[in-house]
Amino acid sequence: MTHTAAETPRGPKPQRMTAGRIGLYAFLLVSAVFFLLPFYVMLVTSLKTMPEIQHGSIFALPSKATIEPWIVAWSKACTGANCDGIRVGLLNSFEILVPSVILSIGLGAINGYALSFWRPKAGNIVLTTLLLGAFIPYQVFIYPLVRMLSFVSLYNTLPGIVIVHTIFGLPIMTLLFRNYYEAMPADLFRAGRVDGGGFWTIFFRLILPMSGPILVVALILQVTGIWNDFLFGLIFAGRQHLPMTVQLNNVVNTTMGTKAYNVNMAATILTALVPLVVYFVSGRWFVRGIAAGAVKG
Amino acid sequence: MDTSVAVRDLKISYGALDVIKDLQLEIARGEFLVLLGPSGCGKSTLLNAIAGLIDVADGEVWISGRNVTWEEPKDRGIGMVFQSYALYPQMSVEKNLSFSLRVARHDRADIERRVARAAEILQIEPLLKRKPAHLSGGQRQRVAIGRALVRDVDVFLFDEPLSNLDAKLRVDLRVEIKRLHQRLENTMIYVTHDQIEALTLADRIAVMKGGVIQQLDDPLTIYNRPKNRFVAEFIGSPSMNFFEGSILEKDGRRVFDADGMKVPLPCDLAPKVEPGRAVSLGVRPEHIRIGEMGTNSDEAALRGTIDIEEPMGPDTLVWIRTGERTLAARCPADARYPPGQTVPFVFDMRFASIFDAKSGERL
Amino acid sequence: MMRSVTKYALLGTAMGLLAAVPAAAQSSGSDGGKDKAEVIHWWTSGSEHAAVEQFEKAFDAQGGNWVDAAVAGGGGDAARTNGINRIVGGNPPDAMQFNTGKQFDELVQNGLLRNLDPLAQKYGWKKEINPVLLSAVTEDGHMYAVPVNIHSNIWLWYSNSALDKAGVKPPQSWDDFFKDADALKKAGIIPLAQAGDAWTQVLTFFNVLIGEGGKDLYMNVVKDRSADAIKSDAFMKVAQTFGKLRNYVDDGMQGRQWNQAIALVIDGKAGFNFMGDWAKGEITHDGKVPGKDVGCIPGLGHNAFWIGGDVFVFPKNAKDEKGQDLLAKVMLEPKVQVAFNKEKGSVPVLTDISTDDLDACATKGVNLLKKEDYVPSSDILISPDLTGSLTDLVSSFFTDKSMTPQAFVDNFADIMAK
Amino acid sequence: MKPRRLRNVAAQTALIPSWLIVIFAYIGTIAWTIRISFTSSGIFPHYDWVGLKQYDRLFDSHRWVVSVQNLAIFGVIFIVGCLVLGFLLAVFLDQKIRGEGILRTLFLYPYAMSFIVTGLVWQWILNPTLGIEQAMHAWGWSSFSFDWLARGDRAIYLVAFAGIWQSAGLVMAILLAGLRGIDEDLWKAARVDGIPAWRIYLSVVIPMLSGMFVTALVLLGIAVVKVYDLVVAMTGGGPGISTEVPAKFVIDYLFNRQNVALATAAASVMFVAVFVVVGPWLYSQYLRRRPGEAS
Repeated sequence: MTHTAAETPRGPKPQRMTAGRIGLYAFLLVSAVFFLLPFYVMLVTSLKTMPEIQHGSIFALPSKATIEPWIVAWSKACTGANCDGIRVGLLNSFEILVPSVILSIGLGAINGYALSFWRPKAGNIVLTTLLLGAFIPYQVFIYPLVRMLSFVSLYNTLPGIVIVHTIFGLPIMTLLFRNYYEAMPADLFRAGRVDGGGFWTIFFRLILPMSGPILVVALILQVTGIWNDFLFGLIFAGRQHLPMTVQLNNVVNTTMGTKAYNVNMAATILTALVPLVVYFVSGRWFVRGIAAGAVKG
Repeated sequence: MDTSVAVRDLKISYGALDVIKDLQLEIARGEFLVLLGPSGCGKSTLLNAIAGLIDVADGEVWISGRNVTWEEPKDRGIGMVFQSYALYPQMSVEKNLSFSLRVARHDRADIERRVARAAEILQIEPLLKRKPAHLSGGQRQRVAIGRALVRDVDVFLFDEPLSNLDAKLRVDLRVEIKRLHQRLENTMIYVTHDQIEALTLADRIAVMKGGVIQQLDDPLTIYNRPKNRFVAEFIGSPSMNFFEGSILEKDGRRVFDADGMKVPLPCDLAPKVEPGRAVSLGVRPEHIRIGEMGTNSDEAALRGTIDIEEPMGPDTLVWIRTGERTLAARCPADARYPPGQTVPFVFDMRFASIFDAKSGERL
Repeated sequence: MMRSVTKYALLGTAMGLLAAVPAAAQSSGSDGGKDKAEVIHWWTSGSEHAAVEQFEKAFDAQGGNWVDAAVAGGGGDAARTNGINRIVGGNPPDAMQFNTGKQFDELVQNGLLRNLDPLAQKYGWKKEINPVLLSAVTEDGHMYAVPVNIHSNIWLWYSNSALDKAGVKPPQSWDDFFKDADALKKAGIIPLAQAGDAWTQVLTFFNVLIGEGGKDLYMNVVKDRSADAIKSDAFMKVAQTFGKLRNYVDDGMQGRQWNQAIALVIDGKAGFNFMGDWAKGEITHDGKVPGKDVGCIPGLGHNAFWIGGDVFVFPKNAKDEKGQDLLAKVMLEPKVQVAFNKEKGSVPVLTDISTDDLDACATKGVNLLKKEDYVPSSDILISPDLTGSLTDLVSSFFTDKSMTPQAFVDNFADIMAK
Repeated sequence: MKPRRLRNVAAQTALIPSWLIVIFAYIGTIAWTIRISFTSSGIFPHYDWVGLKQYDRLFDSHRWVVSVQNLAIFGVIFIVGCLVLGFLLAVFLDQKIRGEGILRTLFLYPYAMSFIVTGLVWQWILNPTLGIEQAMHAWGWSSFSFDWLARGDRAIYLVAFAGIWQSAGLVMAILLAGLRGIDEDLWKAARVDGIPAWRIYLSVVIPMLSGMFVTALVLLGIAVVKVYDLVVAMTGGGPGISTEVPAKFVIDYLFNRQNVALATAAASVMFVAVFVVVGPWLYSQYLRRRPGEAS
């Protein structure tokens, strides 16, 4: 070959930064900037004073950082005559979140379990209808649901919004658990049956304890999904239970003279905080879950 | 020796950990070399290094007289077969076989010729249009071998190719590979943890442990004269029977003594061990004979109780308890060995091995 | 054991659901003997907020308990959505804002709103309220809403400092306007500060329609939906003028809200803005004087006043009927009317209120009212559905320079013909 | 062991809540929505019958046509953009690069944000007088102009762009999981055979990941049909009606324009469109499969 005696190939191949490798890192870097940019803009804007925002570039760092906008967004920003900030929405969001998440995951797990291990008659009709429902724009359901819920006096109540979230969370939850349980060895279930377990015993003693990973996934999906909801919160929650997203929209669209972009950005970050924390704490599960649950379609 | 593959001063590290250190290996043209060892012994790492699939920390790899240390796998003149077959799942068998040729822009007639030849050799002609998903494990592995075959390479590398197959297929394909080697006369390097595969296929076996080749020899030597305790223990099923003890001088003869079990050493062994030395005695099961009293000086007469009898077909394994120990003996199938019976037995010391207790080296 | 745990868990959830219902219902009763009134409105800008506080203060001072339910956005779309849903859903607010007009007709027809005749009788409202407004809140002879202000949408606001900088005078006609606008452009000032919301563009359109075309054309086109009027040269001229405005807005229009647009004029960063008289609230809020720092023209070309405004309806089956009564009464008290309308920049609905301390612009408006130089608002004349279709057309015309005035007129005719 | 009939009773009982939801909240509401679309309802439903009048008006409505076109534009750009970007990111992250964990986190975090937040932020960045354009001017590049958000013919592309920002990470996560599931030996075999990496991705990996791609496609498709929040927060449908989408059409007519019948007609059209596309697929996927089949 072309190697001279002086440089007999020996040991590790000399590492050269190939053009491809450089391009790869360049692409990833540009992508990272693209993905990070909005958050960066939100953060720096929320730390600037209004004059600086009006005269400077949105990308510039704050010349004198202030946390005043955060305080305003949290506890002083106004929607109409209410100037309590978006902290009210935080509590409301949690009030909606907790029961909605529990109910939808619970029902989804039971559904998945029944559909995959027990396969009751017409079970697939439930599944297919639910899945079809997942594709249908919410707008198809909203009006009749408003009427139905008001018929049973649940419209604009906490249970009302919880029911709505449960209804619309059910398709994905059912699919998630069904796929997970389908992949579980049926022998385990058969062993449970041979040992005399009934429907619920097997579920609570056998299946549920083995559902840890998928429960985490379901939790992540539902917490972020329900927290980020805007439409249902606006229509079904009622004034006393308006979630944070709706509060955010109110704050952002409420203007006293000039638009307080710094306060708006602070409020936006505050609203996005819960799902972001969930995501950063459980990012690994997040990815794994998408692979586990949704993949088999 | 007409060297086909040579590995010199090879060192491979994962981070601070050296998995292979200062390894030397020469393989002759047309030789079938088996790398044998338990999992984690470095045999696959070594194979991957020869293939160029992992970076070496130091040393050289030569194939067919070329220093290929820095070369891409595809330029090394090797073909490789994997445990998981690594077939391209969306392609038919024919496409799988021809993919590399098409990428290398061989002309159509040449591709067809090579594919046809490989298919003929491996008897997979009827399968050419099928997708891998519709093949049995054995068929898949034939296709994987075929993929290496079409490339007309000097050296075949096999990375545990039969481990995913069931027992019967494994035997069939083993024979197939041996036949293939006889027909092609290529150099083949074969990694396995299965000693039967190693013993049946190899011209030479390299037994590895901890990244070091423990013994490199032809199969019979490996079996009969293991270089150290590890090799002795690893080869053979059931494993060699071992006794820990020391050497005594008795009546002018050197005797192996383990808790009162006294075994005289054969003449050729005796001079190698001085009295008082701590050693292990290794006796393979087929060198234990039950029901005999020892008729010549190379045989030690002992007694034990029969624990379990395992008829294997051609012969029977008998587990004998003597003192604290249980040992296995391979006996003719025509006799019965009722459990509980006390029997005499002898070691055929001509085939026994003695290892130093400390170093484990053969004496 | 596991089994019983679940049973209780499920039962608990179910009980929780059941229990929550009466609790939710109870929680919103009157507290501490005060008459509670939950009020949905969309007054969320600075001046609007100051105005609505006048109601709140007066109501609370008379033993009420104002529960604010402001919903921002979309020129009231979001708030109306919310309120109508709640009324439809059987959990109505005690009071809810609408624009004067047909927005709540169907609520009346379905018997969901309280008939306010007894209160009107008791306080003599029918004699005091401006007749145009009174007829707008009356159906089959019954009063169903309380009008609280008169707003004219057809004002042109201009920045004196900006015009000075460009070296031009306030316009008397549309020709003047475009000359001024060109000069402003040259001086590097935004000629027309326009907001991005579709309703503000519709507002600009009506400014052109009434200012350029005149009251009669407006009535013929909007009220009578006369095809001849729409196909007339006069309406074509309106379309052309409106189309020409497209050349004088800046890129920042999209996403800008009405109060940001007027703020540009207040700061002298832009020359003109078409906006209702509530813009005055923003002007005074900034310490400027309407008519002095920021000039006002009620209908450029043909001066006129547009009678629109806001009303409050009082749904049936609300939680606190006494609160509703009190709130309706407070809203129409002369003192409260003056205080409220002053902040809001509008004109009181009561005819015999003194107009002495009104600003220059309001005075212009009142004079026009007295001369009966007015038109009813488009909300009074056409349904929300039709308004919606017009809005779509007007805003797409205004934001798409490739659409010709002819196409606009044709589409306009199509919509009105349905 | 209980007889099969009894076992089914337990399972069926467990499914009762879901049956109720399916019957009332899904089938019932859809039926109601379709029924109302044949009436002349305003704010409130009337149960008269006006035939296809609302549908006539719907398809005659310029805004509806624009909305449907926008949905198509948005859908194609959003889905293709997410798939391409997501795939590239996944492939590049799979090259044993440094800082993979951090990058992966970065690429996926927008998916945790709501469309409302996404829309607000991008509206702010892309706004010609506030965002990038103004920043460029401030840095001295005064001829720089990026006014797509203010242009009726371009704004919808920016909406799709913001959507890609939000969802590309999801595709990346799904495909990365798929790539990690690919047998390491396959890559080795390809290297030994001398097949270039891009060729393996194209001819082998993409077909192998087809299931993952379908999953991503389904999830993105759901997002497309439902797109509403993003448009509301980012453009409000403007400039003019140039970024209107069907979901917003429905909501606007349902609540603001007080024409429930037209709104439900639009919703019904959306339903039928989705049903025609998704129905057969779901049927083949879930209904045709016999219950006895191995799990």
